[in-house]
Amino acid sequence: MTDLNTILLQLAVFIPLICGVLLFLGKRLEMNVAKSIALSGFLSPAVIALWLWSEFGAADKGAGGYAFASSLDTGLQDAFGIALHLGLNGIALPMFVLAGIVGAAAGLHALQSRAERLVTYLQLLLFMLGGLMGVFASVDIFFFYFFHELALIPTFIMIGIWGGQGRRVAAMELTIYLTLGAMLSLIGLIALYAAGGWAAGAGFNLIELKKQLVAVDANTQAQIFGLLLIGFGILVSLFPFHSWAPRGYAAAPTSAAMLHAGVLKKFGLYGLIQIAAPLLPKGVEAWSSLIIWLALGNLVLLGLVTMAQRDLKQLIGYSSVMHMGYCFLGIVTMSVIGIGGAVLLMFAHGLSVALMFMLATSVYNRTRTYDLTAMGGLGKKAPVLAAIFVAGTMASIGLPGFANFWGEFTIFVALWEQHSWAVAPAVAAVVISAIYGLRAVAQIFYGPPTQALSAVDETSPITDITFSEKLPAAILLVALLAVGIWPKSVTEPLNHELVNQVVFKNPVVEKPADALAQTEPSNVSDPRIPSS
Amino acid sequence: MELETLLTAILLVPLGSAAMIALFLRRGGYAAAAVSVVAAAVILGLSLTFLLTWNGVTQEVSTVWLTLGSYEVTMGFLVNYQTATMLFIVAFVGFWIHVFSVGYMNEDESKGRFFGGLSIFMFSMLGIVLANNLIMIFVFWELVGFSSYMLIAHYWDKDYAAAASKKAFIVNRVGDFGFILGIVWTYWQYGTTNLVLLDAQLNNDASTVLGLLLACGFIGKSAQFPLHVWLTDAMAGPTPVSALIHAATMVAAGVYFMARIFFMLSPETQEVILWLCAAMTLFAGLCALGQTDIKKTLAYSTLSHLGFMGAAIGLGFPSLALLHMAMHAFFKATLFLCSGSVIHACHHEQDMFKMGGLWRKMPITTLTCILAALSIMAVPYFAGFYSKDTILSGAWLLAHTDGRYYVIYAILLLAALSTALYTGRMVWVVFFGQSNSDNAAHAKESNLFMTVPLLVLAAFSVGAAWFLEFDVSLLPETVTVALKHGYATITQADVVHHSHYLLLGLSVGVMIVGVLATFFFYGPGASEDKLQRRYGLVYKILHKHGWFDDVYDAYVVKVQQRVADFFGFLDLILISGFMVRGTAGLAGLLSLVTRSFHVGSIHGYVYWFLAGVVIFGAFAFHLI
Amino acid sequence: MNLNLTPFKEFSATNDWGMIWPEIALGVLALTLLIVELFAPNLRRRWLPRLAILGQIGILGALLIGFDSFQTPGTTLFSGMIEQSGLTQVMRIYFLLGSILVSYVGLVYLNKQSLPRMELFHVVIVVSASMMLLIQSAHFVMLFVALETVTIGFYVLVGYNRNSAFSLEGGLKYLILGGASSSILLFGIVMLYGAAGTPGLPGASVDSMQFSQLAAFIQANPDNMLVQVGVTLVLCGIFFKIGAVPFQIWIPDVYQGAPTPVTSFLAVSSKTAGFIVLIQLIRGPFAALENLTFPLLSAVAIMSILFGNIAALSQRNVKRVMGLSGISHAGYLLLGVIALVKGVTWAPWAVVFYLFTYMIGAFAVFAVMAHVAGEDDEAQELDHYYDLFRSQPFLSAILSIGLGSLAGIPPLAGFMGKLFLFIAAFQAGLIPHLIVAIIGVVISIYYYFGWMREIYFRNWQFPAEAEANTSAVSKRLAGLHLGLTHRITLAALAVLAILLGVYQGFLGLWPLSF
Amino acid sequence: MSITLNEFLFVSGLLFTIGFLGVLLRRNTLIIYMGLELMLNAVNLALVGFSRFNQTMDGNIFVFFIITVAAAEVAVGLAIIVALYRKRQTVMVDELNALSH
Repeated sequence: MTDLNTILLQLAVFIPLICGVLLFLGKRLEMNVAKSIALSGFLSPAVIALWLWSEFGAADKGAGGYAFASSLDTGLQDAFGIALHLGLNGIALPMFVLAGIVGAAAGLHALQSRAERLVTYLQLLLFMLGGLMGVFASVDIFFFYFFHELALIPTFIMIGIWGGQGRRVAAMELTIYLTLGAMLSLIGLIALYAAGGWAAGAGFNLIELKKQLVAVDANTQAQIFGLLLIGFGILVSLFPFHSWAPRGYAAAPTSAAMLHAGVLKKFGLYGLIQIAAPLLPKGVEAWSSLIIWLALGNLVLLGLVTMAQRDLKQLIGYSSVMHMGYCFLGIVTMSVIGIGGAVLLMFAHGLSVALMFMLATSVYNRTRTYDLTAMGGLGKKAPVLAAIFVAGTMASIGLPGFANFWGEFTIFVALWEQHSWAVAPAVAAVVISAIYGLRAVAQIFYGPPTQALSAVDETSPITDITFSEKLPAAILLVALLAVGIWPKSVTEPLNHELVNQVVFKNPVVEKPADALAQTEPSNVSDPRIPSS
Repeated sequence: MELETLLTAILLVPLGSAAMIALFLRRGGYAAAAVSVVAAAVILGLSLTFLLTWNGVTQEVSTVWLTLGSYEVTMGFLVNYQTATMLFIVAFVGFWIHVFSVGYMNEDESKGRFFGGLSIFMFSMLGIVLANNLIMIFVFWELVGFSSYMLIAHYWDKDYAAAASKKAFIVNRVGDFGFILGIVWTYWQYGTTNLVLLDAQLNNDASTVLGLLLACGFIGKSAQFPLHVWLTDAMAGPTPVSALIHAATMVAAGVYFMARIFFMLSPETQEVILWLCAAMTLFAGLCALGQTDIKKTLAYSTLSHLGFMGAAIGLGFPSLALLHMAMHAFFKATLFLCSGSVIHACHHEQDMFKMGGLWRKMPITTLTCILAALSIMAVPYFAGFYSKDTILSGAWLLAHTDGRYYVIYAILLLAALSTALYTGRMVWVVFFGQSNSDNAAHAKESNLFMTVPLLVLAAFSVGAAWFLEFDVSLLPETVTVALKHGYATITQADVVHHSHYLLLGLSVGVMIVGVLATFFFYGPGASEDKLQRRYGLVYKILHKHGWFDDVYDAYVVKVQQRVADFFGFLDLILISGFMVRGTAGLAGLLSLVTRSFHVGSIHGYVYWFLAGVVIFGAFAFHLI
Repeated sequence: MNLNLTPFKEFSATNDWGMIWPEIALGVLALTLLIVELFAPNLRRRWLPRLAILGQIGILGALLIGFDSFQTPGTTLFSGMIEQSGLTQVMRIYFLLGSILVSYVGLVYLNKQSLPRMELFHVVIVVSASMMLLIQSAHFVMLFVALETVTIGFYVLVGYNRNSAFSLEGGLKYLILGGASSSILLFGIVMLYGAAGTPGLPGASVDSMQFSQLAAFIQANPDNMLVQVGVTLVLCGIFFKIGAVPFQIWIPDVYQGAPTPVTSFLAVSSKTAGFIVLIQLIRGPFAALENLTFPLLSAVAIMSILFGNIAALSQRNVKRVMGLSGISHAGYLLLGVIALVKGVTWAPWAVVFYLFTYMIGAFAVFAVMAHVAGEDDEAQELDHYYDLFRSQPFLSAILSIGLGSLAGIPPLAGFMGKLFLFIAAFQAGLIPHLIVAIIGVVISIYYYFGWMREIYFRNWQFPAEAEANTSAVSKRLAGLHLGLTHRITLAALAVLAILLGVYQGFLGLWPLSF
Repeated sequence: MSITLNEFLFVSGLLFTIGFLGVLLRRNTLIIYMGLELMLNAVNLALVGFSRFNQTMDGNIFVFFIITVAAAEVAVGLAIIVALYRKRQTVMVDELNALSH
């Protein structure tokens, strides 16, 4: 079975790209043919990802705990030790699945959208998706970077052509800013290669590098990690490098925003967790205090900034930026708990933020505005949309039952061990997010319908959420709930992988022996009998 | 049936019904109602089977839910007398309120949302009741918050409902802030969040701060000072919701939680809780006099009685708190449902002074309401008497070891007086005298769906506590033993025993005073609030209950939002403006400079060559 | 009387004409073209350009067939005038490919012009041939002559469009500045010659302009003042060729003035020739002068990267943009050379790879430019590219790929080029240089993508308004129809750009050091 | 007195500088062009000098190459200048700045 799965993994990366290339036949194709090609391109990765998820437990893990491993020489194997080396480990698996699910949702949404030059739109989206699948499937840190850039560029064009207002500036800012981050992280990766890969011949292969880089001294580690931190930090919109995100997302077309904010943005965190943290533990130590402060900046300062937003998309954009702070806090702990929580939250956040961006568009299509102060009373017209929106909001503010909660809570637990002081502000952010989330819900859906809304309703009667919107929303919601109710599904492979990585601390708190017997008295009687 | 499966079934039935309604019966109307009610009935049945078969031994079952390294989250059930009591209350009261809702919501077009919400609420509440560790409690705690958010916002096209729901959720979140910290700390302090293991580990060495952090959850959920602002607004929801959530069960969850983790509360923690809650009993009790809205009055009375329970916790009698919670659940539910029946009959007229003389038109409601009123006023042999008076006696009892508790006793006594005052006021004004509006004039008795629950619950608010003194009890000894024990601890204590009549006299005295005072002051079927007319200032203070809401709103609008806007401004100016655009602008400026170098004349260019040759030559000559 | 021929025999012993057959073949081809045009003028319009291109392709094919793998051992020919190595073999292919592509662009260009056709191809071929000789030369005389042939050829080419004042002015500027630079270079050569020939000094040789001899001499006495100055001046001359600060200042004007094919020729082949010569010198005679060359090259590299990118930001003329960005590319390439100075032996490989990717990317852009430019070759403002995506999706796709490759975006070839250069630079420990390079790359994104922005992003405006605003250029572009040959050629460039980016297998046999 | 290498070099350096300054300062393109030629000839002089004092011939031979190349350069250069004069009716460099910025 493993052989088949290995091939399936490769297919999951290549099918979208191939479908994208096929669409170059563009004008010659029937619209329906093109659409069905695109559809298969969007759905197959998701299906394969879910299948591999189910298979993962049984699959035999090769070197470095990677299953379904395969290697493909692109001609640089001998010279630089670069090869298209695909595989999934416990950390990569959830992100891979995430990419698949969000990709399917975004694709379905795009297929139903009435964008001009739809084929090109789908094409770019497919390239983006292929890149994303590749990012999380590649073991070779060069291709890890390569696929990220491959996914990044379509965003620029998509924002530019199909974007909303302010797209020209936003697209430029986003691309330049992200290129800066990417270049920095590229230099960081080269530094890793130079430190362990070149001399020792590990090349860019992550597994080999893990073996080689143990020797590197703390100082070098700190320098390299610094590069990677800032580089990846920019990509994850770590405070204060966040300003590209809200404006970019506000301008981006829905599907692009879903994929970018949902998945592509996690690239940086994934890089830190999968590459930087295991390879450079001393580096993490050296930078930990700074990371904590910046992450708190994300959570508290940007949380307040989010509260100040009047524009729905800006609000969602800022909130997605804000929640990244939790992941950084998780990484800082360098413990199995924290990293696990971070990955869990990345998975959940990816789903929820994609959902929110999609719903924001659905709201816009009905209210014809993103200005929260101009909205109100949509709930009467579109109850189901309202319900889904509330669900999405609750997910993103960490209501138990949705996956986000487990991520956030686990991170709090992990953070307490060494940096107890930081937990309080981090938890305060939970309150903040509740405030702006519920306010947005109330402003959009509750209260009596505003004149503006009624006016729109007269010109074009406002309908409730349509099937084309409902389907992707349902996919994302189901995923959120499933993991929220049964978090084991993600944490089991994750835990297995993390525990095997020695660099991650596994703090043991002495558990009291089971003491059921003695509990009788104190539970039945009240302790304070006065001694009169 | 085997314990684990039974409890799991109890927990999952409401979830199932909620899911079913959400998926298929959104427009389901009565079908949805039926599903939800049937679910409630099943819960009640299963709970009773469990209670009747339970052998009284504390039992625990748990399963691992999430593992990361050494850190495990487990989900499980812990069954002891508290669980049993609470389970009965929730299942029983819950069921009857479901039934009542069917009648009350008969004109509402979005029954699906409402009954789905009720089921979700039952699910979350039962989760709290059964949970065996803090994390699981927190999970369902949040869900309770969410379902109350949903139900308060039932009339979501009304601004006040929207605001109230938002407020309720956020204020609870503020409480959870401490709660989360408490849980995390507990985990690292004791290596587990499992109640049983914790109990085994702690022997009276609980940390005060930790206790206070956990108590934040209670303060938020049970609406104690300073987080009580949400409860009165929460009356924006339909009356059955108010009855179920904001009187009988949800707010009681806080008390239940405190009783559950009582062993984690150090004496200092209890002291804090005691004074907070004691103050709340009196304060809220008086504020109730400042309300003309019948539901608001009851809401404040709830606050006041939650204060009583909290005081019991603070005094160190968790089982007593539990007892009062149970009794309060019965009579407060009755009162709320009565108000609901009245409001429903008066076409959603909520102002007491526009009602009056309803006893002729709605006898059953009147009767039940009066019974519940007697019970809440703690008339001897009524349910309220056993719980509430015993709390007073408890304060008295402790006062003998420490004088400060006389103050507490006094406060509680005055609170009891206030109870008599606002209850009396309500009964006189609403049910007796002449009707003061056509709505009231044309009111008629509600249908069976509403009256039957009223009768049942009224019966319980009369006799629910008899098992403490006499040998009549629905539930087997195994369930009630602890309550009895707790009750006995106070009443048998000789200090109390000696001054038995004194105490009795005092409390009955204030009650009678209260009732008569209201009769003569307001008079039956008054059409306006005399207090308001005569002592406007006092009334205003009570009405605004000390301007807490205004302070809250002022904070939200003036402080919080302005701080947010300020940071938003900084973000715009400093980071996106100065940092990012500034850099870009600099590059552009340099670009213009370089552009000006290309003058176009050959001479201009040859100078570059000269410069290049000279500089490099100089470098070669080691001049630079 | 019998005169003794033995010295001549010895002298010509190493004259292996077969080893430079490609250059000879090109020369022959060039002459053939002239003759054919002379005697069959009626062919000229359609067939001669094709003949030129096909002839070159034929030579390229022959070259590839007879292509012994890259590690040809360094063989010295013509008594030390020429030295062939793996590097020169590869670069032959490069220049041949370059001249073919230039001829293609010329084809496109001339179709719209009323200009003599044949001379362009003639000169281009000759110049390419002499470039091949230039990079093979192992003797300063050879180097100078080949260099001047190239330069003079370029004088002609830049001023080729004699109907246009711009072209002529560009020609004049290139003429004067080129002349100045070559005399500077020459002066440097003379100094080296003089120094290395001084009988008294250790390692002095009679044949002191021969690279190996010179290398030996400089090895013997590296801090001879004359040598230092001479080397500096020679480097200055080469900086002019590769267009590095401070000898870059002529570039925008000349590029703008020159006809599009010539611009591309300047931008690609001429620059490359300069770099290969630089590498030959750095590896050969100047090896011992790290103390001098390292700081010199570093300063030049850093300045070039910053100047080129920053200056390109505010340009609206696409040729100027290409020229200025070319300066920055020279800067990146210099990183590779510096790495070589620092002893990273495989750095030349990285440089060559980058040059190849640069050629592909640049020609993709220039070819599209030639198509867009129009009759008078005037449509060169960014505004003329507004909304190209709607009128010419194919061209805009090619252009985007070209620009992306130049900007160094995966999966395009340019990215791999930058990657290898950066790895080499990192191994040489050039961290400051790398930081500057990153800044440069980030800035460059602005103008490369700014160009794409013109192509793709449409300012929203009312349909009527839009109708009014469509310029004559875009109207013409909407009508422009591309023949199959054009499509194939352009597509080939694009495919090559992608292929080289994702799969370097067919380069696998390149040893990391030639 | 005997002429040493330094004299040769001094004179050639002087010529080179004059030529460069001519390029730098004169406005007339033709004069500038003469300056260029002067620079080349300065180089020639230096070559001859070196060749003489180094007792090697290739300096002298190089001179011939340079002269040839210079001739070719002049041919092309003058052609361009003439064509430019036809177009612009001027050969003054400071008027020849149509291409700038």
